[in-house]
Amino acid sequence: MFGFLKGLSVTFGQMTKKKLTLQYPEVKPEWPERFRGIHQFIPEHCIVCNQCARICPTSCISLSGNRDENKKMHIDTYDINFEICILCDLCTEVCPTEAILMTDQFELATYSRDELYKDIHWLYENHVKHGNYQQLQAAKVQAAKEAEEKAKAAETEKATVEASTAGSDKGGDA
Amino acid sequence: MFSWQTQPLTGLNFLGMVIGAVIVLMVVLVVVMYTIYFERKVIGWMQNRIGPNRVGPFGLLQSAADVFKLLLKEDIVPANADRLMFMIAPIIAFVPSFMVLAVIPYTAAHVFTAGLNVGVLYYIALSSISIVGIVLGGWASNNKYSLVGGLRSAAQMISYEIPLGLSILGVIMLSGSLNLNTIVAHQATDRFGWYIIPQIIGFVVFVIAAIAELNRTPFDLPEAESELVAGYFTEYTGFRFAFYMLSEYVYVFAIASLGTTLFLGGWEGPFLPSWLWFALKTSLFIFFLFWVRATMPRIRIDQLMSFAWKVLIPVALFNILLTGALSLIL
Amino acid sequence: MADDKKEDVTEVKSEIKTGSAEAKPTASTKEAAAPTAKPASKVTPAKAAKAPQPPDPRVEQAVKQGEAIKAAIEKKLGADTVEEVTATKDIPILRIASAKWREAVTFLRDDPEQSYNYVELFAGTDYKDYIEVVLYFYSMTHGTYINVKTRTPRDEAIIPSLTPVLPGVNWEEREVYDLLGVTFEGHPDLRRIMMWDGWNGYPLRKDYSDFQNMPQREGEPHS
Amino acid sequence: MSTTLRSEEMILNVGPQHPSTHGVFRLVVTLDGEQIVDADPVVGYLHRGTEKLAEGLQYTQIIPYTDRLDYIAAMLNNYALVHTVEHALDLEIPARAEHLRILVMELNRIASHLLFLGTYLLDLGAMSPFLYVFQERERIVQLFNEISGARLTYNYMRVGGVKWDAPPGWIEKVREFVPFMREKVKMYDKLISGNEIFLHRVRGIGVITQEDALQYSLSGINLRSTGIRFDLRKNRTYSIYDQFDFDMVTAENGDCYDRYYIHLEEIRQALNIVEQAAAQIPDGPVLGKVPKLIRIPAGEYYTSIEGARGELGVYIVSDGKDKPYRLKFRRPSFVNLQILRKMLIGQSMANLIAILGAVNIVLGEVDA
Repeated sequence: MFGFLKGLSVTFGQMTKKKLTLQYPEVKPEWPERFRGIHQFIPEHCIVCNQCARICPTSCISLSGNRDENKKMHIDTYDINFEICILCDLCTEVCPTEAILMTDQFELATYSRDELYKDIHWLYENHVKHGNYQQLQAAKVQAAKEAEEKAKAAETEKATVEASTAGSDKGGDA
Repeated sequence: MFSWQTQPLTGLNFLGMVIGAVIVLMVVLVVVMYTIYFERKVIGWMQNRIGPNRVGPFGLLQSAADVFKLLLKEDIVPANADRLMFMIAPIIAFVPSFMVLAVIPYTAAHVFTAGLNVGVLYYIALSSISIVGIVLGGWASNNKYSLVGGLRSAAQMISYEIPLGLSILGVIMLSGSLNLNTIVAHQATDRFGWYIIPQIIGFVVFVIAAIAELNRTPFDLPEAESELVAGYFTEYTGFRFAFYMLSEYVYVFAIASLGTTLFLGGWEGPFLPSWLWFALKTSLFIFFLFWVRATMPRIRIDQLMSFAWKVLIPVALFNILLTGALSLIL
Repeated sequence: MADDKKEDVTEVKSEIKTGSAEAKPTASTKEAAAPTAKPASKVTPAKAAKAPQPPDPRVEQAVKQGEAIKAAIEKKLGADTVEEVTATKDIPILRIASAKWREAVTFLRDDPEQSYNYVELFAGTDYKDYIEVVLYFYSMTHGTYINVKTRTPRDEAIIPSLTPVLPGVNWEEREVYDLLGVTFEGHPDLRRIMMWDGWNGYPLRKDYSDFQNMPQREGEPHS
Repeated sequence: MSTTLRSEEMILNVGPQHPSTHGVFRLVVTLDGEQIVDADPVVGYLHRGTEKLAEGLQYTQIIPYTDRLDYIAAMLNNYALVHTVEHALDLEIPARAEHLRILVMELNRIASHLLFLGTYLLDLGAMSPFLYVFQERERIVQLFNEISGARLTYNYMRVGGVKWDAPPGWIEKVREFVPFMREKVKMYDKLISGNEIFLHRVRGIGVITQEDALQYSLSGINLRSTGIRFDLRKNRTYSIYDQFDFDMVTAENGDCYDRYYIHLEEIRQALNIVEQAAAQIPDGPVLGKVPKLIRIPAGEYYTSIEGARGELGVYIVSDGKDKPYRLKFRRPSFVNLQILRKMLIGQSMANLIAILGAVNIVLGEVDA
């Protein structure tokens, strides 16, 4: 007879527990690192290999590029049609140079359909705003600084070597 | 003590009575709005969520916003519905729920309470008029779901009126009068204390029958969302829908205050002022109704009927027998 | 384009007949690097030239098991019931003449030492010049597992229905009727299950084109 | 002139937009008063032609489509497709990948059973369990979000293994989740199983006999509720289920209460598996040696796994190319739904919701 009393005690007990509601518009949920939101695109990395367009199950990626003067391919247009994109992340998987990646932006609702056709500028914009643009820039700056130091270190070390070889020149040209 | 019967019926006195009635109406409307808010908060807490907190500070204006929204909403009358009946039904359901409150002794000075000698009978009689409103609403909106919902609620409320009435008989036998004021007075002086103690069986039957009377879970067959898509008021929109909702919550307040008056000693209590005691006990009763709503699943229609006739009524009759025998011996 | 499909099909039929599971295709990595997919035909001859790889022991064993069941069936239902016995991996495949389809399945279910009483899969496939209906049968008592199939020509595809015998294939038969156009005689209520009744054409057939169901302006006949 | 009252049967359309039909599913019910005279299920509202689409896609491209079949247990669908392809190619899968697959599949089974408990109680009128259930499901879904990047459509498995290794600390979180969940299962048992009203609503309702279950080829919990001991993880062991000890949960009288209780019990068994798998997961690669362009040798292949709702199988006919010639999903909800009509005739309207809920169907899977 007292099954429902046990049930009542459970619900009463829940009253004291911590509440789970997240005040959504003000407080955004923070997503893990692999979260699959809307795409970001880094044109410099792209080698126009067409892998992403071919692997896409709903074929919503269309791109075109051409070969510039020193035989290197570079991308002209890159459009993703977000009406049919299912955010399955196969494109980022096959991309050899990680030109196309995903950000953690998940609010994709728009008022009109043609806003869902994102072109290369919007995707690059998204990269700058939400992608790992900062880390890439920082990495680039870091790499530049290191290269510079290495060069300087190499010169100083070459200079010392010349000094030492000049010193020991008479002892054979080791 | 101030009592309206002793006053001559002059224009001024009549005006006083009308203003008194309007005040009670306003108080009860505010109380009902905050009962709705209280319910959504309590059930929210029980389900690990916050409940309304957007409209106004801590969501206090939420139910006011709801009522206001219902006022503004378009009032649709379905095409081939029975227009006149469709409009009258909510009124028939709504008006008795307010008339019933005239009899409840809120405070010791009970200025606005009609000291009717047949208070309990008045309450029981009026509360069954609402059934007519519900069945009419179900029939008039010309929709299969509403019709089945209306018939179901009629069957349910009628079969639960009887145990409700019988469970109150025990209290009347102890207090000797139907007048709610004297019942509260007797409870103060009774040697066993409040009637909940001697009448514990009657109290349990009263609570179960009260929940069924209000069409609340676990007896909310008429507006079983998952089966009949909101039962008899499926077709109602706008303020007519608000009539039904408000009448349901006014009845929650009315039954809770009746239960407090009959079993928990009404406004009777040691230190605190009388109206505070009444408010505390009533909100305890209301909290129990919401607590049950958050926990229990729904009873099936045929189980509902057999439970009323085969379990509640015999238990209530046994309680009356027991009370009679014991009051002879003791 | 059409002939390319033709050539593929012949190749399909022959290979399915053998049904043997070749060793893993040695798709060399060099081929993957080439950006555009190489035409398939160029690849298959290379494979065929290789010596036919050793028959898979499991398939051998399954075919033997299939032969035994075929003997049992034909003892009961006459010689021409089972048209062919093959196997896929370790499951024997018996192809039964469509006329004897219901009797064979009933026999397989009721016969004590077969007692296949649990249907796992019922599927239809369009093989360009015949439609094949496949039934994966499992015996709860013996724990054995066989694949029973039958064929019917594409244009007037009629197969006796199994629903009176096994109610579990009721909706599967309706789905094969709806998507492949095979009418099952004796089915209690053969209606389209996925598409609405106004749909014409059978989507899962290889020659199905979407334009059969384009919205037509009134008066224009369907293509 | 007949003196009897002329009563007319009422045709009632339950669905396709109905709060408790678990998706877009319509049931044309012929009612005589409260008694159901006939019930004709109408499906196909959510038919997306996945099987026709799959004939034009490579195997890796089909995997995102399998997420959308039974969207409550997407990992199990992924595995069903990938399992058949690997069976056809006789690939062997690295141990770590197998363990990761078992972990995510069993966690997904727990999430799916939890959702069944929540929606079933909501159908019967109890509101709170539905919200408690989403608390636990949220923790599981966050684990999936960390490992695969998505909350519902994971697209996590690949032919030959899994797409990514578990992020650092993920296995630790799974280990912490198990005791937490065991507590919660006790709470549900206490909240629901004893409630008299719930028992009156489900005990002895929608009873399925053993030979009916076999004849209608029911699978999964519907089959085991009648007492038949058939669980593909035990009877036809696939992957590395033989390395874990868990027992098959069956009941006797095959009514709605048994189906509810087996769901609860299977969550406990799944927790055992998750605990053991998380304990013994080895290191190593997560993707086996797989050709860049997957081609299945010509022939037909069928394997099935124990999905959340029953036997979930994928039948592939291949003509040696990289795209399947024909791909058929054996969808448990579609097959289990056939017995609904037989169970409903003669019941009362209020039982309809209890019976329909207990069959535990998902419309994405019914209409694939």
